Amino acid sequence: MSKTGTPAAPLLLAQNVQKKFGRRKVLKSASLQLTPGECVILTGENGAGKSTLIKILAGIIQADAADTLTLCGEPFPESAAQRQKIGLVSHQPMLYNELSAWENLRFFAEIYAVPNADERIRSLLQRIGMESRKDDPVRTYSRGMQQRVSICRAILHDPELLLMDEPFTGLDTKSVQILETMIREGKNDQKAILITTHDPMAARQLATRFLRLEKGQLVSQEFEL
Amino acid sequence: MQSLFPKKYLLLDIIATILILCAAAMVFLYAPTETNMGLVQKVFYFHVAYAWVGMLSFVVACAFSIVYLSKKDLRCDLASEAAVEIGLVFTLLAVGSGSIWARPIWNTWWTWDPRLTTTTIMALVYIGSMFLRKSIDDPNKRGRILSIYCIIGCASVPLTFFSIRGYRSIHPVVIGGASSGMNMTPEMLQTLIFSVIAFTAFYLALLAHRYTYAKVREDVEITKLELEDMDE
Amino acid sequence: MSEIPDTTAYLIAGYTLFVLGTAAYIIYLTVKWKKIVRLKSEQADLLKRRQQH
Amino acid sequence: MKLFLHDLIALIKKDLSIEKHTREIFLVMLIFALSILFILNFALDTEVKARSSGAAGLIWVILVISGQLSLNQIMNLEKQGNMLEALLAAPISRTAIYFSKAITCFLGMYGMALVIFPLYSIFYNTPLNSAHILWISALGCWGYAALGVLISAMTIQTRMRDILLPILFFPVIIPLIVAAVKSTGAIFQGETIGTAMPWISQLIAFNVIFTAIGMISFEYIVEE
Repeated sequence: MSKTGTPAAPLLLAQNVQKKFGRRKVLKSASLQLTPGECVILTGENGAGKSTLIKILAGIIQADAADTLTLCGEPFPESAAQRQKIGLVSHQPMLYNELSAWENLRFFAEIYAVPNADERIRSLLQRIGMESRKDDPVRTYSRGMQQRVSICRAILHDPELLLMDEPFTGLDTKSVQILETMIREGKNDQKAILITTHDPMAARQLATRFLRLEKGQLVSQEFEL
Repeated sequence: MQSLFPKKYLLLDIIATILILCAAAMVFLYAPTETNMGLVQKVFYFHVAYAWVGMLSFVVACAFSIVYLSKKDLRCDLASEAAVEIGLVFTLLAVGSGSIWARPIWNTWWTWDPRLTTTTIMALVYIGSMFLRKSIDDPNKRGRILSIYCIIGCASVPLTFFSIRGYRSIHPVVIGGASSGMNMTPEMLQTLIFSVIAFTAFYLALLAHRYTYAKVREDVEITKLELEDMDE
Repeated sequence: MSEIPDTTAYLIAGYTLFVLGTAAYIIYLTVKWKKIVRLKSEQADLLKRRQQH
Repeated sequence: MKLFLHDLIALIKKDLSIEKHTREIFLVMLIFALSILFILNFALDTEVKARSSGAAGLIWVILVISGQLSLNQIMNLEKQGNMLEALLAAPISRTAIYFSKAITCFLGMYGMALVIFPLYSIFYNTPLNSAHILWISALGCWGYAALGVLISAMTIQTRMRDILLPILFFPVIIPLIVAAVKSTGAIFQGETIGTAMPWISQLIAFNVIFTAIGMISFEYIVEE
């Protein structure tokens, strides 16, 4: 967490987050700070607790204990309104298989209260080249297509914090390009992005900082770029 | 710790055994034989004691569940697990002895009497919760889900009793009160109360042992994980 | 005085049920207790040997 | 409060549109109920089926057993794509999720009840003879759905999944079923609301209790 004098107030501040998963203390004391416009790559072996950390930051699960856990200054996961500012992409597409891309995005637009949702969805679908398939059920899509729609779902409500849990797994090249352009755009509009992956090579050129999760602690990692 | 039983609770065990032996002595020697039921009436004392412990254990399990939900202390979940298991054993024995006692008096093995039906439904809830406990691995989730199911059971069983009480009832027996047409002489009442106390002590001893067993089993699981970590 | 019905058979049945039921549960508990104590001591040895390396 | 309602409606619309696409829950439940109706027809002599109290009991048995299918299915929708986490990550309250599931299940159950009640009276010409049946069966279905969704949220996270639901659910739903059967039976016998009131008040009380327990504890069950 090298503080190279970044003037902007930290969007997300997490200190000494602890979480026991089953009987194993997955997160011993994870501390993390994200400022707008930053793209942090978090690596670590499978089962090191990357997904658990992402779920805690997304408000899905509660940490056992944490000194501070604030989003835009306010204390975090309790209030539902806070989750409005977070977009989540997980290696599972998190879409309803029986519904079509359009219906899925319509549903999420409604619960995230996205203004003039229809144009927003149409423009996003065009950008990921899914305009033609928008009314087929998601289960008929390929993995890459599902992940693209899932990315749209995550940025639909223009979140300030974008959490991505191993988004690159199983993607075709076109989807990888789309994902990278989305990340680049996110960085430009001053979003904070946290990407977890077990393959540190992925999206290296996008990253501003690298972290590694070892023995339940976050260690900053300098890569020779 | 090779002992047959954890030393800590030896005193409790001894007291419980003594009390039970006295209770048995009272039942067979002190309490008079009931006139119109004959000797089988003596089953009544232990039957009520077992049924009482079954119900008490259900309430104890529910109490531990509430404490677990508020304090998230895994030990309460283990205690609740112990209480449920012991409660089930006592309830089944109570129902069994109840039907044996009922056989000569109403010459049916089973009566749809509200109290008996509710106790059996309580046993079903016990068994259900034990199945639930076995099929969840993560201790935190298991504790949370089991506590809630235990509280639901604790709410539902008395409701069952009220809803079926208006339904059909042969013997309006209230726990410890006058039994169906059986006049309770003072000696009988004393024997009854004494055996209820004796079995409550026995229950506490069993609960302590079963809880210790659950605690040691949990420690074994945790050290298993530590050993795994050391291998890396 | 009406003759007291002879229901001793049921009395014996009732109390054997109590004794056998409770005894069975206690035995069940001791067996499980012994198993877990043995497992724990095996683990303790494993732990000690592991720490010596 | 408007936001809660807004989320609730969105969630219910989603569940119903999934149901519209797959037509799974409702049709399967209905056919299952009809087959039980026929089995019971051969299993029991006509005298029991025709008598009004027998009729009420049989109808509720059919509803209870076939309702269990919809309980499993409703939570399964979320479990497939790990959608429960998507809903937990959304800015909606967990109670909204609970109520949406309970209402969807209630709609399925009530729809089935609206089919089974008249069908039963046609088959065994037992008189329905009062519109009170509509709201009494609605109460019964709501209590069933409110507690059922809660138990289903528990069992969906276990290894044994569908098998565990009946073992856990039926013992605790007994008070509600007794009250429902008694109230419906009283109405079938043509008694006025006044005389059936003790049972109906019990039915209402159970509804309130189970819904309250559901609202409070759903959050604990679904969060990791």
